[in-house]
Amino acid sequence: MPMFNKILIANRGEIALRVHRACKELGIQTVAVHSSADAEAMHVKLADESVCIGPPASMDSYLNVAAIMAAAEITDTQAIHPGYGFLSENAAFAEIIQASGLTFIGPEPEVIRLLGDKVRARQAMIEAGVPVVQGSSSAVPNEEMALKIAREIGFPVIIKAAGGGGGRGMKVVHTDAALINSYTVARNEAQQFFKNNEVYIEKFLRNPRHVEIQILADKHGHAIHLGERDCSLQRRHQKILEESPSPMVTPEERNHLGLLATKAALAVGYTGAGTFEFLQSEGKFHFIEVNTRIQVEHPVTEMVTGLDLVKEQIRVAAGLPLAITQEQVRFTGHAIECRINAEDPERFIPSPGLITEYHPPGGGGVRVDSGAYAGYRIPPYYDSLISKLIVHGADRTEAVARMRRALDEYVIGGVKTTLPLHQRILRDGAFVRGRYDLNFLSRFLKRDG
Amino acid sequence: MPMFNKILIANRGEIALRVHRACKELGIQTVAVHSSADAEAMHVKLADESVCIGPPASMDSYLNVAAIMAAAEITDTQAIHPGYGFLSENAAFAEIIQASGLTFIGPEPEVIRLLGDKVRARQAMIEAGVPVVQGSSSAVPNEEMALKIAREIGFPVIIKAAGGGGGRGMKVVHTDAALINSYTVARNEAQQFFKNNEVYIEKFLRNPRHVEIQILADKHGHAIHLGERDCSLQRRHQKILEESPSPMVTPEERNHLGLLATKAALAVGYTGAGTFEFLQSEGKFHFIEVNTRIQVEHPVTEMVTGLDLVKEQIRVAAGLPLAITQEQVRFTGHAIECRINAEDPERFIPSPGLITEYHPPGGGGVRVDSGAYAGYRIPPYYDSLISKLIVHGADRTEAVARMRRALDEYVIGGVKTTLPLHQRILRDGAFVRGRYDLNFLSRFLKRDG
Amino acid sequence: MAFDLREIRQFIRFLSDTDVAEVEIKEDGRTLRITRAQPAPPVAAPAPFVARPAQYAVPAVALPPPASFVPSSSAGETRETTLAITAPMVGTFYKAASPESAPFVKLGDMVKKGQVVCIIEAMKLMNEIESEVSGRVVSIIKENATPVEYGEEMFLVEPS
Amino acid sequence: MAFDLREIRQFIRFLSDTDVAEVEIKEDGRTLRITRAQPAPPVAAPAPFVARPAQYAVPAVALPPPASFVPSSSAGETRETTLAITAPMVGTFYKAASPESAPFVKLGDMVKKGQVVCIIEAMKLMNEIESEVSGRVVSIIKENATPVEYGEEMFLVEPS
Repeated sequence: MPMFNKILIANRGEIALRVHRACKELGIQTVAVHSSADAEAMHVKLADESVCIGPPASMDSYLNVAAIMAAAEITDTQAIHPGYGFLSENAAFAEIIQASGLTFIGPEPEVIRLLGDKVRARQAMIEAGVPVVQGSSSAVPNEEMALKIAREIGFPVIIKAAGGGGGRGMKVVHTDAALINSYTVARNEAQQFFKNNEVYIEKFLRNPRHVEIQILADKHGHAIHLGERDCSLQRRHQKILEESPSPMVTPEERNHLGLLATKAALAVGYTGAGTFEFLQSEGKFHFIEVNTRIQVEHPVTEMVTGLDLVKEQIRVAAGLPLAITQEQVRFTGHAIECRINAEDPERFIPSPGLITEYHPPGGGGVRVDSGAYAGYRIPPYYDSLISKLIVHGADRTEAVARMRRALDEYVIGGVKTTLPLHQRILRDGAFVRGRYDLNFLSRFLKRDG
Repeated sequence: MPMFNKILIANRGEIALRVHRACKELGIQTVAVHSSADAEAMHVKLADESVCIGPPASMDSYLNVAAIMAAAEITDTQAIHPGYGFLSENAAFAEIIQASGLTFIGPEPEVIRLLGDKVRARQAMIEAGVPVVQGSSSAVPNEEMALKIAREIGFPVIIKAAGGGGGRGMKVVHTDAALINSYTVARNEAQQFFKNNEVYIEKFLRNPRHVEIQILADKHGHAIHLGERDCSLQRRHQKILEESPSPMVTPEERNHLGLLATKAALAVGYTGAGTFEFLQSEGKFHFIEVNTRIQVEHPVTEMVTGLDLVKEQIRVAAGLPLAITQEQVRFTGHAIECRINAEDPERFIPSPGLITEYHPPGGGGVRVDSGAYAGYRIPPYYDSLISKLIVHGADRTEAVARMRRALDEYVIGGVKTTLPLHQRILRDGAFVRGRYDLNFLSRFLKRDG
Repeated sequence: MAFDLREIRQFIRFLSDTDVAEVEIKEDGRTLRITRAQPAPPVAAPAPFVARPAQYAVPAVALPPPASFVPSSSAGETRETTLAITAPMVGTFYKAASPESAPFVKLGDMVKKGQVVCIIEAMKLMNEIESEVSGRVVSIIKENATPVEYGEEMFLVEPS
Repeated sequence: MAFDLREIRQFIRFLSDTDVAEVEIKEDGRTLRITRAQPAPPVAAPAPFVARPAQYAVPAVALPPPASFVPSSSAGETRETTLAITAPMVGTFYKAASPESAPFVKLGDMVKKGQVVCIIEAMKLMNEIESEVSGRVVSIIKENATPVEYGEEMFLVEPS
């Protein structure tokens, strides 16, 4: 199957630039679609063609399927890359693209739909032999059943929405008394936010680590894993810093989890890049969900494996086989990513506005994925991620030292950013020793804030 | 032996910044010494301490040994890194540093002196079993001897100054008739430029490639090689673009040359980072000279080996053993470096002045070593190298595509640069196929200019 | 004009929020010239107010959203008093309902607010676009059957 | 408009917070032109003329190069008419020939061009530094036995 000539990038910000770069290195023309607020975005300036698809509100631009499809039509696009967020895990969008005779760069719509339903995904993983958190085997239909299950597995438990994901729509319950009320509220919220009132119940794990496995699968029945990322440094379910390998995962655990994930991917007919998320607690790993798209933190995997994940996504979508086999995957050194947000680093209030000065760090082992530039005005309508700073070192010690050095060089003037927060984290003793879990950051902020 | 606490960087520009970064990642304090023209240089802003050592003229600042030693004294420096150029291959400077009780980050003074004398270096290499270009076995004392040798090895021949190096002070001779005159002129120029009128004669090779081997040696009798760099893309003996591995060197040749170089390094008592330069002609390699310092193009070797050469220099100088053995050296993928000069890209006239806009490329596999920034005024007193753009890819094809992409993203406003020249070279069919030699660029410029 | 430094100061303060590079005023032998150091950095154009474009889910022949109007952004004497009818959605611009039909509007026509001025095809749907302004059409910017993006100017109208 | 110096000063102070590069006002044969120094694109300070500092090879007690002088770069009323004696080399600044000796110059002293004003020690060499200007010493900036870098101001002198 021949490679695409032209790809439309249905996203914005650093991931749109990331996809553009992969396309350019593959000799593919790019179409940037953008809202009127993003006319001056870097990926729009760099793209071969650009089309304004709507006003600033995401609902009318980046989530506006009709406008994106019309842009694809008038530019004679062959394939659409959805990035992350927005329409990237929308099975209907993928279906419409296919129905229009174009290629959606991602898994098949039915696979997105299956894995997007967290109850069905959980069942599929159990069938594939992937360990899941102890909990209900299907959606919990009523209060009595909820109470019965919670008592069986023991409090605390967590009630999750079948249509949720990424930490949204969850309730932790510690007692019989609170369960009924929380169950009702959770159902109502699930209906409201996800248009699906199904909820399920899992054992709530204390102080777990968030560990995820990156996989790649082609359309010829081959799947490989690229090791894990540790994303335990979170604030309100938002990842702040990620690294690979995890300081708490052994090579045996990596191989074991990776093989489970590739087996499960093949079992559900997965194609493209995907992420299997696990919680690690008391030495055990428990599946929580699959993300059927490229992740924000994919560069740390690229830096330790030397693979270009976005290029692989595009190649797989074009019908090409994976570039390498599992035996050829080689893990080298250690990588860390810091997400630089335009936010007050203490109160986490967004800080949009004009970037008056901008100078990214350089030198060996440093990668910057960012659409920011001097004179760029960060619009107030979208998320506050303005840069990903990623470093690679021969080992974790070198990577930590390099990240400190790079953070100290980074100049972003005119807006507040989370650079100072990262400078503090990278000098924290517990972090430097690799001893942190999902609750680390809130403790850290309380202590140092 | 303990690591240094503070290092003085006796250089300017991108290499001073490079050394600063290595120090910061090792937890070492830095002292920048600078001329009054470089007060606003990036490495001066970033250094822990800075000392102005003189006026713009290099002779009175960067070559002013007394001023540099005084700066080391008033800042309590423990070691001095000389970078490249300036005093980096000055044995007397290394001796003065040692006599002051400080550490010179480089080989021992007598080794610098031996290898700086190209006639003695050639003899040492012959003794160590390294193949040299056919030619005189020592300095050529008179015209008669010069004619005898030239006839023996056959025209064309090249007359070189014993005290020269790096392509300076060379004369190519094609006939008996021209030899006597060229010999006399070469001696006079050698006396004038290098204060040493000794010259020697070598066979002149047509259309060779310039291939060099990077070595590292510690003070414990261990030496390793890190493969080769191909630096055949030159304009008037100035390297413009370098890559590793060379598209024309086989793994067997790499191992063979590398082992010869490490053997020779150990034979002369070499310590630190060094480069053995060879000409490759008709499938054979011929030694030309050793550079006893870090090279401009060292990052391509860093990118294919994952080693930090400047950190290794510092570790070796502190008496530590090499971080890895030859068996642990692993070559991964392909790296290319483009030297971005502030020059008219067609006529190569320097273009100093104010950089009004500056935005380096980012994304995966891209490294920028540069002290340039928006608002920086490039002084007219020094060389025109303002940035090194280095890319790494899984193979040469990916590296070439990535370099094109990165060059297209690079924004440097206000001064003329060689970016457009590199954009043309990276799209040249012969270059893309890896078919180029030392004469490629002059042909390329004639054809396309 | 008499030069008053306070007035000039206010003027300069005013200028610093603009992207004007240089101002020179001469009157009765008097001269005031102000040159600014740096041109203004690129600023995202403020989004013009527009009605929401048709969503994908809208059935068959959607009721077209009204065309937006913004003061024309281009320079030129004749356009100082014109308003632009801009595209409320991305798609393909058609002057007429079908290749055989007459165009909805011709140069010099008077248009009324709510009158259909063109069709934009998006995802096989023909969206009739209505003017949000009344006046005389002084320019038809788009060619028939060419792509149009959101916010792009299609017609210039001299308001009546 | 009559030019009022106080007003102009205020005007200039005001300008320093703006990005205006140049203001020129002409009226009734009068001209006011204000050109601002390039807003800090780091410019190498014009190298003050100095004799070449002692090279390493120079033997024993080197003949010291004469001290350079540059108009004082700092602000302040009292310094408007002063000149600075700057260091012609990097090293350690000494006020006197030895700990027991009297300082070469004291505050309020008159110095003559060519007169030794201090010693800078570099690489164990004691370099006597001569003034290149004549006048009254109004400030001794450096502390005894402290590091001094090339071009650094050591004394301020009110020229006579």
